[in-house]
Amino acid sequence: MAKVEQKGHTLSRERLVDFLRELLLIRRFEEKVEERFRAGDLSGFLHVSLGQEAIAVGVCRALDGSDVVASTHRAHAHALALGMHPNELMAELYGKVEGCSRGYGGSMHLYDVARGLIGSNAVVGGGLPSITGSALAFKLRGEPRVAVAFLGDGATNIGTFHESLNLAQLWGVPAVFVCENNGYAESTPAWQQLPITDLAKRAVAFGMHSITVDGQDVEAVYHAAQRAMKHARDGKGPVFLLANTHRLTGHYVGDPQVYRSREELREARETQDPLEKLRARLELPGEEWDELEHEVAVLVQASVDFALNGTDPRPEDALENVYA
Amino acid sequence: MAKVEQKGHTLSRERLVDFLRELLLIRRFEEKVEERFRAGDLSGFLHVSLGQEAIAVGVCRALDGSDVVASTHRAHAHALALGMHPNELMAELYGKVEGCSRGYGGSMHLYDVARGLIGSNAVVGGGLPSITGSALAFKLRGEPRVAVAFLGDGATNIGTFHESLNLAQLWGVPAVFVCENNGYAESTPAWQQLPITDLAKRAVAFGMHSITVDGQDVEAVYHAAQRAMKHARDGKGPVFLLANTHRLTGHYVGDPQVYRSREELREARETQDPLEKLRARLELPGEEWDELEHEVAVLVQASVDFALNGTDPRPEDALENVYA
Amino acid sequence: MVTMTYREAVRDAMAQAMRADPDVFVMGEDIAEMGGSMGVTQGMLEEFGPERVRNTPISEMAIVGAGIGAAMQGMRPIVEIMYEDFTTLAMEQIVNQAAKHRYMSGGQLSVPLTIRTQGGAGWSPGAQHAQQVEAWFCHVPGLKVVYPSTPADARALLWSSIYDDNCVLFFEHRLLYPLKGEVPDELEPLELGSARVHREGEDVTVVAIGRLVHEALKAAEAAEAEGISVEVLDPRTLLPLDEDALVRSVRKTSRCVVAHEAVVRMGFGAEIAAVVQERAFDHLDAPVERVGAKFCPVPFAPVMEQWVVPHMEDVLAAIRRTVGRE
Amino acid sequence: MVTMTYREAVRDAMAQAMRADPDVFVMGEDIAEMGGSMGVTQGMLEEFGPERVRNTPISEMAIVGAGIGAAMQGMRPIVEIMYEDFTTLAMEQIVNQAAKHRYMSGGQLSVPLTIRTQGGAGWSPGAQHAQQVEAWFCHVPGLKVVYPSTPADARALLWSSIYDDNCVLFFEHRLLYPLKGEVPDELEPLELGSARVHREGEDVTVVAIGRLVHEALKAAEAAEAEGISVEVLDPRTLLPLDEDALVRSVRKTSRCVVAHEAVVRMGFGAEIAAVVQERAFDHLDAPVERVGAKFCPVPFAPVMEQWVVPHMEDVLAAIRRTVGRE
Ligand SMILES: Cc1ncc(C[n+]2csc(CCOP(=O)(O)OP(=O)(O)O)c2C)c(N)n1
Ligand SMILES: Cc1ncc(C[n+]2csc(CCOP(=O)(O)OP(=O)(O)O)c2C)c(N)n1
Ligand SMILES: [Mg+2]
Ligand SMILES: [Mg+2]
Repeated sequence: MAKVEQKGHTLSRERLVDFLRELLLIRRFEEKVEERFRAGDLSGFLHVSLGQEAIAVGVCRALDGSDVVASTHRAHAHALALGMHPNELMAELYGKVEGCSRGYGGSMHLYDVARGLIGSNAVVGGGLPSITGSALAFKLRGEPRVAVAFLGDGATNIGTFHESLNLAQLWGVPAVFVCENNGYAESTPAWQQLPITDLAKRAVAFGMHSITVDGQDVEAVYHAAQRAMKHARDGKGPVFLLANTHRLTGHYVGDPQVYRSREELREARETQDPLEKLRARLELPGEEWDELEHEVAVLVQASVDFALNGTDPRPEDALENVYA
Repeated sequence: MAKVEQKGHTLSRERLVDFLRELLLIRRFEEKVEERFRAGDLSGFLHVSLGQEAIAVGVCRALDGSDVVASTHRAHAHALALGMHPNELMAELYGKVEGCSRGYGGSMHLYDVARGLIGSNAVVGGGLPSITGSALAFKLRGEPRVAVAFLGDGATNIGTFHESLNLAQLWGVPAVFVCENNGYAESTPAWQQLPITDLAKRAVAFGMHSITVDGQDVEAVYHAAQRAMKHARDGKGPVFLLANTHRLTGHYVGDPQVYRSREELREARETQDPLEKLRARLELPGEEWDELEHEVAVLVQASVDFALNGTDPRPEDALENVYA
Repeated sequence: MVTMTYREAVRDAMAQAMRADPDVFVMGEDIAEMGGSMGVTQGMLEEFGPERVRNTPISEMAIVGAGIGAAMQGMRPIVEIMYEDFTTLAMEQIVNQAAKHRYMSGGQLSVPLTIRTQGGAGWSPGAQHAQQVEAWFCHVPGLKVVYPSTPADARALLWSSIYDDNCVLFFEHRLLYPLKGEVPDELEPLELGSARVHREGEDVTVVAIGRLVHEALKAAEAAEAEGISVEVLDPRTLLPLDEDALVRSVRKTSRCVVAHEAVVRMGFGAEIAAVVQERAFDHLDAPVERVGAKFCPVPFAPVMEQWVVPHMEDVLAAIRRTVGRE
Repeated sequence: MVTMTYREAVRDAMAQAMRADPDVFVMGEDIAEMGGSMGVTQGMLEEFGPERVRNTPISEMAIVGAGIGAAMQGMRPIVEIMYEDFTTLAMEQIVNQAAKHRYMSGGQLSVPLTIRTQGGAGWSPGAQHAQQVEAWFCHVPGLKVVYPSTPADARALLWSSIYDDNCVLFFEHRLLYPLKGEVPDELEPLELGSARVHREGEDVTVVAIGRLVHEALKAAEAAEAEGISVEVLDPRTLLPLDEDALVRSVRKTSRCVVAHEAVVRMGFGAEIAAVVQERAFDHLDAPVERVGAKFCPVPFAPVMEQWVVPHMEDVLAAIRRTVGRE
């Protein structure tokens, strides 16, 4: 059932540099979000993906243009990896009309239907049933599309997880459930919230095909995701894709992390950074890296400028979009 | 993980005759319920346990007096096997003050707290979390008690099942979840509602100990249940006890069963009757059987008389018991 | 005009939509071979096959949520929740997902999902199979709530619900299924949000929904014999609410009774009373009287159950109270 | 008297009960090391240990249901649901189980469970973290619903909720946590079902709950400057409801405004309006005015969010409208 993906070095250097650029964009974007939050620019509830970028990039690069994705409260990386422009994302965090959800959604409610993002969700597990349902629609219509849900390890404890995967398997719909297993649900470590250590066992309850992969290795994630998408697209049923990863920051921006030791965090940052891993593997010359950094920094800074220059909704716009 | 219990012939003949008497009591009681419903005596929604009696008897005989049980919509057998007097049960079905729930509950809401029955439940899966919680209370208080939930195969599809078993395992509480796997949820056969055939796999998702047993063999059920209770009582954590069985009648009393063939039903009735199996094994002389029949018939008829002579609640009693 | 039962009317709306449109399908527990626990979908499996008449596992969250997903992809699913008591299990999907995706996406997505459910007391099923919970959903912006009381309304409103681009909660009452009534030969859609005046009158307006519409009509007849002229109005769509129709009626009659089977406290009647007292304040000659179930879960024993839920007599008593005031 | 915040008051009630009674314990997501997402349970792990301050998986149904089970066995669990938006996930356990076991058992069982939750807008968390849903639970016989607005009430009412033998839904408002107030040195229990008059007045009664109590008090001051004397009444317990107190007040003032943060339609204010118009009909000089959120999900963008939920100005406008009528 559960097979750990071996690192394969089959992608071209060019492709991997492209992955690295995307990882870096997410990293710097998220750091900018932290910075802007601390500066008091941003309101609401923000969850960044530092350390988990490789899953977003590896999975989203394995998608077809017509596939759809449901994300979680930790959604920025998925949105960017799906090709959302940083401007649109940052504008949303600033509550501007130019934002991807036109200011109605916010960090936990990113939408970009044109690019397949059918909603990130602030309710843990809340988006899973709609992925089963989207995949059902694809199956009923005979469309070769896959519906993908991201979820955390904590989300495997909630009833919607069980019902959604169970139904997906029963009906053999083209869905892929990507579990970003970072070992924490907010402050709660795995041992306090999960009765098992190998989360691939969750899939056994449904007889669902599962694949386990090192979530810090973007290439491995990409290959695993490709296999998962193919399985689903070929009509072989849904897949549970388990990506083990590390959250290299707090649960939310501003989290003092009283519940984990500085050492644990430091060690993870030093040994589990997906960017550093890929950079090391590519043996990227300092110059090339600096170029990437520059390129990304420009984009990220531009997104802040774009957002700051964005349009506030009128208060009474709040009454729009309630009904179709 | 899943071990099919072998039939053991270790119980005394006397003990087995006692089991047989109980099986017969349930059988004749349930048949009487069907009869009284058809006669128009009973209102509401009735689900009888014809064919599944051995699970109720085998499990309840393995309990300690201080254990607690949550039952389902198909609850009569559990109540009787727990020692509820047929009078109290029948009076409840007739909506009388003398009923086990004083007429407030009805067939799907049987309570007998003194004997450990903390409620049967008309919501599929609805009673499971409270069994995890009852078991938690026993653990917190250091009481050597076990909390037992009955559930159907259909109930393994609902979120409460997942959450309750998961939590029970995480906290290692003394709970036993008894799955009466009769291959149907109302009209829906297993293949239309379950993505797996071996329901023991459900327990794998939680790392829960599971035992599979032939639910038509009361002695096997008894032994398996004893082991399950011991496991839980000894502090080794919860158990998923899977009893494969057959529903030898409709889902509810009056069900025309358009969804299954007469042959399937006839064959099951001929080959899967737990009473006939035990009777055959005991090679019970006709005389002894007739005696049991007589004994049980008297009890069952008396319960109807008792119920008919029972007291109707006053309408305004409806406003009692809403709050403590 | 043809005569059909409420049950047939519901079925006919679904079947006609499914014949016309491959994007419409139904799913729910035991709706296929068995035709649903209330027989509403009987015969549909035979006509439309198992892909479009889908039996589901017992997974209320997932089936509502799967409906949401399919609706997001442009289909028009109809999900049946066997008893409205079990909408409690799907509450998160209904309230946080179906009702809000359009809004949270700034208008990018729609969820044209219809959730049919049924319930009601009167046959002694006990406390977990007999509640009326329509009021909850009227508190949720983004949802529509429909509760028809006649075959004609059921058919027309269900069609309109299926073709509404929002999530519609469609409530049916178990005891109404065998009710016969005339329906137009051709299915004519009915705008969601328009009330029906079932009977005109001068002295009191009775606003009633579901089963209570029929109790109100009986009460109106009895009142007429006493010289009280009663107007009976059924909002049919509880959200959006046709406030104008009810305010117009009460401004005419100056008195109002509101009746439903759900418990009075925080029931739909509270909203009606609040709207009427606000918008017809200067016209009211008596307080709005509320009729509903007494404040307890629905008990099993038939004698208690019958006493708890309201009947014609309760509506009549309220009518008398309201005209008794000066 | 001592001064403490609303947050500390909630914590103190729990801690005192846990010190006094081994049957009281708390469970919920992230309540242990982290002290809860709102910091309410901070320090409790250290004092009471992980068996009695239990972190749970993300399983709202199971943790409410586990609370029900432990309560059935005679314990007095306190379950924290992180945001009231997530009570939707536990709705079945709350409505069909906790509220009904006592009734369905004919009085054999009790479920002395307290479910604490919090919510509210004003910090831009978006549509799934900012709803106010207290009204739903007021429609459910067998439940009690409490919503304190001050530290003193929070502490006393939480204690009484823990020791109530029924399931109590205890609502806290996120923006009230830092609010400071005087509380008695000794914890004095407060009967569930008694309203508090925060401020006496002659011209209008404002019935307000939660955060809106404070907006109402500010509005009352502003109104006073305009020569309008406002009485502010907080029911505190929404179910059971202290009808007598509010009817008494409105009979005196002849005018009533009701204010909460939830959307107006089918909100708690509908019940207040219905009760007041019924029981104070002859005293009312103007319709009961309802103040609440506008009819939409709570939007993210702060400019829209602030406009959607009601503030002091909205209460003041309603006061002016009601005295403006003759
Ligand atoms: C149903 C529900 N319960 C609780 C929360 C509060 N909450 C937000 S994120 C989170 C932890 C999620 O953990 P996990 O699924 O592992 O995702 P991660 O944050 O680690 O990416 C919790 C409990 C929620 N949003 N929804
Ligand atoms: C949550 C919920 N959904 C649907 C129903 C309607 N219903 C009652 S019994 C039943 C089938 C239960 O199947 P299973 O768990 O296998 O038990 P069995 O009837 O076979 O004993 C269903 C769907 C219900 N009672 N509760
Ligand atoms: Mg996690
Ligand atoms: Mg079954």
